Amino acid sequence: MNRIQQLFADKQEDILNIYFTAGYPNLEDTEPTILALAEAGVDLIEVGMPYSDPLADGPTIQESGTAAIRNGMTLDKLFDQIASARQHTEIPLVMMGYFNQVMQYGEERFFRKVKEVGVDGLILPDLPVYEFEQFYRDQIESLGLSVSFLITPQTSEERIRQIDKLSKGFIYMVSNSSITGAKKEITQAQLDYFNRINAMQLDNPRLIGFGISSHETFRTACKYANGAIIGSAFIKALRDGKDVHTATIEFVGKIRKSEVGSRK
Amino acid sequence: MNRIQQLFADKQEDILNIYFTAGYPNLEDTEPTILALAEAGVDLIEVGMPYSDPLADGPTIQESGTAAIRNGMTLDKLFDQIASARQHTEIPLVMMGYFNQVMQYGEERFFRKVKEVGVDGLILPDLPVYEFEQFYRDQIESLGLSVSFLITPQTSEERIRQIDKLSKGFIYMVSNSSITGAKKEITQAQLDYFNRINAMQLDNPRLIGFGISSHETFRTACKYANGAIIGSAFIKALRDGKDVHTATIEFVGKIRKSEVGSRK
Amino acid sequence: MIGIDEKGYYGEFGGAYIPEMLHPNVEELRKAYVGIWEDEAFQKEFRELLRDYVGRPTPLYYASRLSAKYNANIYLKREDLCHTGAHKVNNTIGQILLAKRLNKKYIIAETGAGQHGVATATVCALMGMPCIVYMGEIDIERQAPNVARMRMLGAEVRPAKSGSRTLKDATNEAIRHWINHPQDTHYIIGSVVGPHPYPDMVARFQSVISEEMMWQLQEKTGKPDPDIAIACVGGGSNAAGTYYHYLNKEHVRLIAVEAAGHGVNSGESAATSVLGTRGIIHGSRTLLMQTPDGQIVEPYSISAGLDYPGIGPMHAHLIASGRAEAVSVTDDEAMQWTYYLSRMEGIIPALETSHAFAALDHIEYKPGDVIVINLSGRGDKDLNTFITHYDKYND
Amino acid sequence: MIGIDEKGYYGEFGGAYIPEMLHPNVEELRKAYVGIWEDEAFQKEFRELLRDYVGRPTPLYYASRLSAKYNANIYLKREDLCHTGAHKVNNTIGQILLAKRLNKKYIIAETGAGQHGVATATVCALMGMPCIVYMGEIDIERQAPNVARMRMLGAEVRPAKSGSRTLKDATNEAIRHWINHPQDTHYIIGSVVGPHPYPDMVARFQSVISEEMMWQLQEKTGKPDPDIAIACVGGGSNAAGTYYHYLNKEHVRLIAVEAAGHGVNSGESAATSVLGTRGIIHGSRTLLMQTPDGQIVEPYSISAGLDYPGIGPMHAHLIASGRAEAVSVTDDEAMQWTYYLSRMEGIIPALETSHAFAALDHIEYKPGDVIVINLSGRGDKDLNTFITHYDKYND
Ligand SMILES: Cc1ncc(COP(=O)(O)O)c(C=O)c1O
Ligand SMILES: Cc1ncc(COP(=O)(O)O)c(C=O)c1O
Repeated sequence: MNRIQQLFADKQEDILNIYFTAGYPNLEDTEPTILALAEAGVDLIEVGMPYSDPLADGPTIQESGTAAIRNGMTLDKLFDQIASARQHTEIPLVMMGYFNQVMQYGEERFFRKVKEVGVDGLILPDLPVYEFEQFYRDQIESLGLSVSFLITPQTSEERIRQIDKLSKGFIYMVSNSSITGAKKEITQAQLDYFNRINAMQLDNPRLIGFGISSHETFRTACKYANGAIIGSAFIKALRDGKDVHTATIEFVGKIRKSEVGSRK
Repeated sequence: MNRIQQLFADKQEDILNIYFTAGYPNLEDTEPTILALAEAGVDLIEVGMPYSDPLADGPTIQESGTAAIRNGMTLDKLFDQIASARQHTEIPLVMMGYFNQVMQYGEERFFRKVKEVGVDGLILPDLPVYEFEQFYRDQIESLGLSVSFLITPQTSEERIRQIDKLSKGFIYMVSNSSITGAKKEITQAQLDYFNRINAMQLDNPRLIGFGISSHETFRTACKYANGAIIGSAFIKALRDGKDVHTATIEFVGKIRKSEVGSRK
Repeated sequence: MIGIDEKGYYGEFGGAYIPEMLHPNVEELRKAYVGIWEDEAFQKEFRELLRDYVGRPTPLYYASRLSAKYNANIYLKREDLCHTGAHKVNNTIGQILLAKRLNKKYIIAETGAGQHGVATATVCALMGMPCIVYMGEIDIERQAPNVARMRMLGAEVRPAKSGSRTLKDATNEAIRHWINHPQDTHYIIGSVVGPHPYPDMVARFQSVISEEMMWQLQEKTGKPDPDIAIACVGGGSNAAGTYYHYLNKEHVRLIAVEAAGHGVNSGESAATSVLGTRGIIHGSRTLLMQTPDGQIVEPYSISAGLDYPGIGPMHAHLIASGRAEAVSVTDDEAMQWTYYLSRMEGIIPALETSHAFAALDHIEYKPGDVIVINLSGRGDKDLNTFITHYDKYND
Repeated sequence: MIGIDEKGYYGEFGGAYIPEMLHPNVEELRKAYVGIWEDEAFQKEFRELLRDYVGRPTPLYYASRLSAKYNANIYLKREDLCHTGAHKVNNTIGQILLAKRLNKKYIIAETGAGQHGVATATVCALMGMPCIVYMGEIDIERQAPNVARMRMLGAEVRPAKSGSRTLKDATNEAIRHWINHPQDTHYIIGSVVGPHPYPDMVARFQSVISEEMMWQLQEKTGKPDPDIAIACVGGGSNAAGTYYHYLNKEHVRLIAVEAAGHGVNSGESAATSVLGTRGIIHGSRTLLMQTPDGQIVEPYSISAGLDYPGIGPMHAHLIASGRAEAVSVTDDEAMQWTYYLSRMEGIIPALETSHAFAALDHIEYKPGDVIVINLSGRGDKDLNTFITHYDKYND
């Protein structure tokens, strides 16, 4: 069992997964951010690999990625930063990025390196399920890494079942058919979708992502899934905050409210 | 015999025909210009009917026409001015204009009026020879008016003979294939053309026009024909001169030189 | 029978009222043009260039959305798809081949909207001949893209600075240039205007339009004739091409659309058939806008190609004899139609062409009538005007 | 055999690397497109619009002056004569008909040179569908006439302000828009790029180009195949159309011309086949310009339509397998050819297209070889650039 699997074995509710872009706002902020998030008591951290053309992301994440690249962020640098952070925390870590980055690094080399620096899972939104199955599944599973696939309100039941079978950690449930940061409120259509998925009794836990930005939306998401993923809202907090540590503690505090530091 | 025919009966050499645009520079300059030209001793005066679109004329004459129209010049006004000038001089007068002006006035009415105010001849450069013969010749000849046609270096011998037959005054010999005011010097090709026409032994006297602007070019023209026609150069003299009278006397003096006032 | 007689007249209109300096050139043309036109080798070369270079046949497009709105069967003759973007090139191809056969070495032209200038510069580049185009100063400003195109094609654009500084004056300057350079120079007139044989010659070159319409209509409707044929008239070349094979088919209504500018009676108009009287312009007896004293009036239209105080003698005859119906369309109506057609059919017409469409709001017709509109040119050259006026016409 | 396999790959290139949010849309397309393409009613409607609205067949024009200079038989495939002025509309006609069959209500598109944007706005007007076009801020500036045209046609042009603010970024924005509006919206991609089935679908719509070339060459040369076929490659749609029916005729040399910008090794270039490596861009595994770390490099070309860091997977395969020869052409060469072709043949090409012509100075060929160059578009959209640089290239 990797740290992600362990997490979900221990805790099925109110999972808070926070995404941030590595090397943002400053090149060396990756490790402090991981540690601050851990200290603030999030359950899971998604480390974004900054990318020049992040198709599945909204403007906030794109801008943070552009800034990080400009700061000098590279994959090698990122692996070093994560390895270093891993010395100080056992929080489950997921790396999120685009498949072109993996290809250029060399797929096998990339997966091994990911494992080596202490990362537990991967989200590669543009890796086709078919290719994963055909070419990468064996290696990834033999390394004990969890890959999370996305599902959306439009994903067919058949495909959701297939994804559930392939996933070995959690399923990333896109809250609506919109890219990150795009919508504010949770609608009846989304609730219906959450209920529909719940009724499917999937093997993997589900985290709801896209559009979660506040205590309220987080709470709603937790009612319908095992927890939620926050990205853009946190990036904005980092961008506008005094420093990484303060901004992180404050942000997580606002999301959790009563639960502040509950796992600390 | 009208005054033009009488002129050529009396004098076969050094004929100076000066063109000016009626109503230019000022509306009431028509009569003073005629009288000054007569006083200066020119042989023949060509009164230009200002026209909006004088195709066969160069920029100097066009500009003078535009100015004259702006001054308020009309055909009726022009006929009055000529009638008034005719009280004071017996110099042969030719009206030059475009056929559209004649059409709008009414062809018959126009020809009768021309005769009535004491004009002796007409130059209508865009009236086709064919139409003249077919529709207007009888009336014009019965009024005793001379119509002058143009010939150019490109006009065929056959056509020159036809024009010679139709002309009852003088033939307007375009010096080269260029519109008025365009060229400065007389070339060998032009001299050949002049000689060729001389050799044809035409019935009508010939005046050379287009590009005659100085004593020298006038003298050359007089060597090869019965005389010459000056237009643009005189218009410029009027434009730049102190007043009509002074400018006219000075201009004609320069053209004639030794002959100044010879006929006075 | 409507047609030109051997003296070059359509009824009382036409002829060749030119100064003697042009006589040899015009005579040479007059004697040669029919023979050249009827020559097989000429026809082959002309037809091949029309097909392979110009892109003919141009489609006859059934405008279904427009037809539904107007309860008629409206077909658009797509001259906008010709190389260079208007019908003008049909004529310049014909004339350049003719000029070569007459051993001419230099080409001059006048232009209003710039389409004829571009079409002339184009065929001159194609044949490697030097080209000078006269264009009114005002038109140089309002049709800047076409000025740029002529320059790209190697032509010299000379501004006409006299009079209204538009098409009429450019034509004057071109004629003067020809008078000054009668040898080796051919003057490619851009419309069915000028002294005989130009109106007939240009009409023949443009007659390919109705020639195609006949078989295209036959294919699409089962009959070669429309009920109504509509074209805008500047000088009248696209209209002449549209009417040509229908001139003596009285059951085909011919609609000639003129530019009314700010309104026929506004004093700023180019509606020649209403405001014009018999007279002579550019060597031809026709209808033109003039003062009682015979001075040619400076016309006005927002559209450079219709901003002309005369019409070709064929059209003067068609209108005077009642064979064609004249319709006057204001700047405003034409602009509205530009935006409307762009949105309705995905075709941005030239400003000249927009006038033709506006006739739909003026004429009477029976439901289901087959109406052909000559889409004489595309609007690329007018984009600045369209964008400048955009907010006024779109809210 | 060169062709696409059932997974959407040309050799190792192609596929559909898309986020799950797009999966249903792309799947729907993938399942439907071949059936629709092969449907008789679709073919009828598609072909009729190509003929009557677009103006097909476009001519195959024998460029005699150019042929003499280059001692070859050079034919130009006149896609510049298509309605809207480039080959792009072949594809948008196909896709709009497909979108209607899929019951889509909204259309989005990306555009570089603006030609695809105009072609999309045009078919949307034709069908009465709302249309949003994404366009890089830099391209909005350098292709202003096309921005004006899209506006005239009723489309909304949305500036892409990220990255290099050119075609790549406009494509990103369009894909994002689609992710945000997956239902009822069809994304009309403008080239043979994007996730499967786009490259194959667009290639089929453009294949009408080589389909016509075959019978046109047969008529003119007695053989359906040229020795050499040349096209510029931005994404590669006009090239795909030019090559399509010759892909498996090894005796036909295929030349793919890319933009070298200031020079292949200047750091300001878009010569993907030289500078590119295997990777993923816009959902497709292909060759692209990227850093060793997999960041996509911002390309550069004076020509907005070639200013793209990738090429379609078909072309990646053709070049990697040696089936096609890649040629890189600088801004300078392309500009020179623009003026040259304008003067030599009376055709002002689009800046993209000028690149294709410059290949004549790079490739070897036998005297008398039959060479077809795809004249993919006309230069009206680039007149500002041409005039600004005029003095530099003309003295
Ligand atoms: C597109 C277009 N239509 C019509 C005209 C008017 O000319 P004509 O009446 O000779 O067809 C012009 C003139 O430039 C034009 O460019
Ligand atoms: C005229 C023209 N040619 C070529 C291209 C390049 O696109 P593609 O490579 O898809 O043909 C463009 C793109 O806008 C274009 O406008």
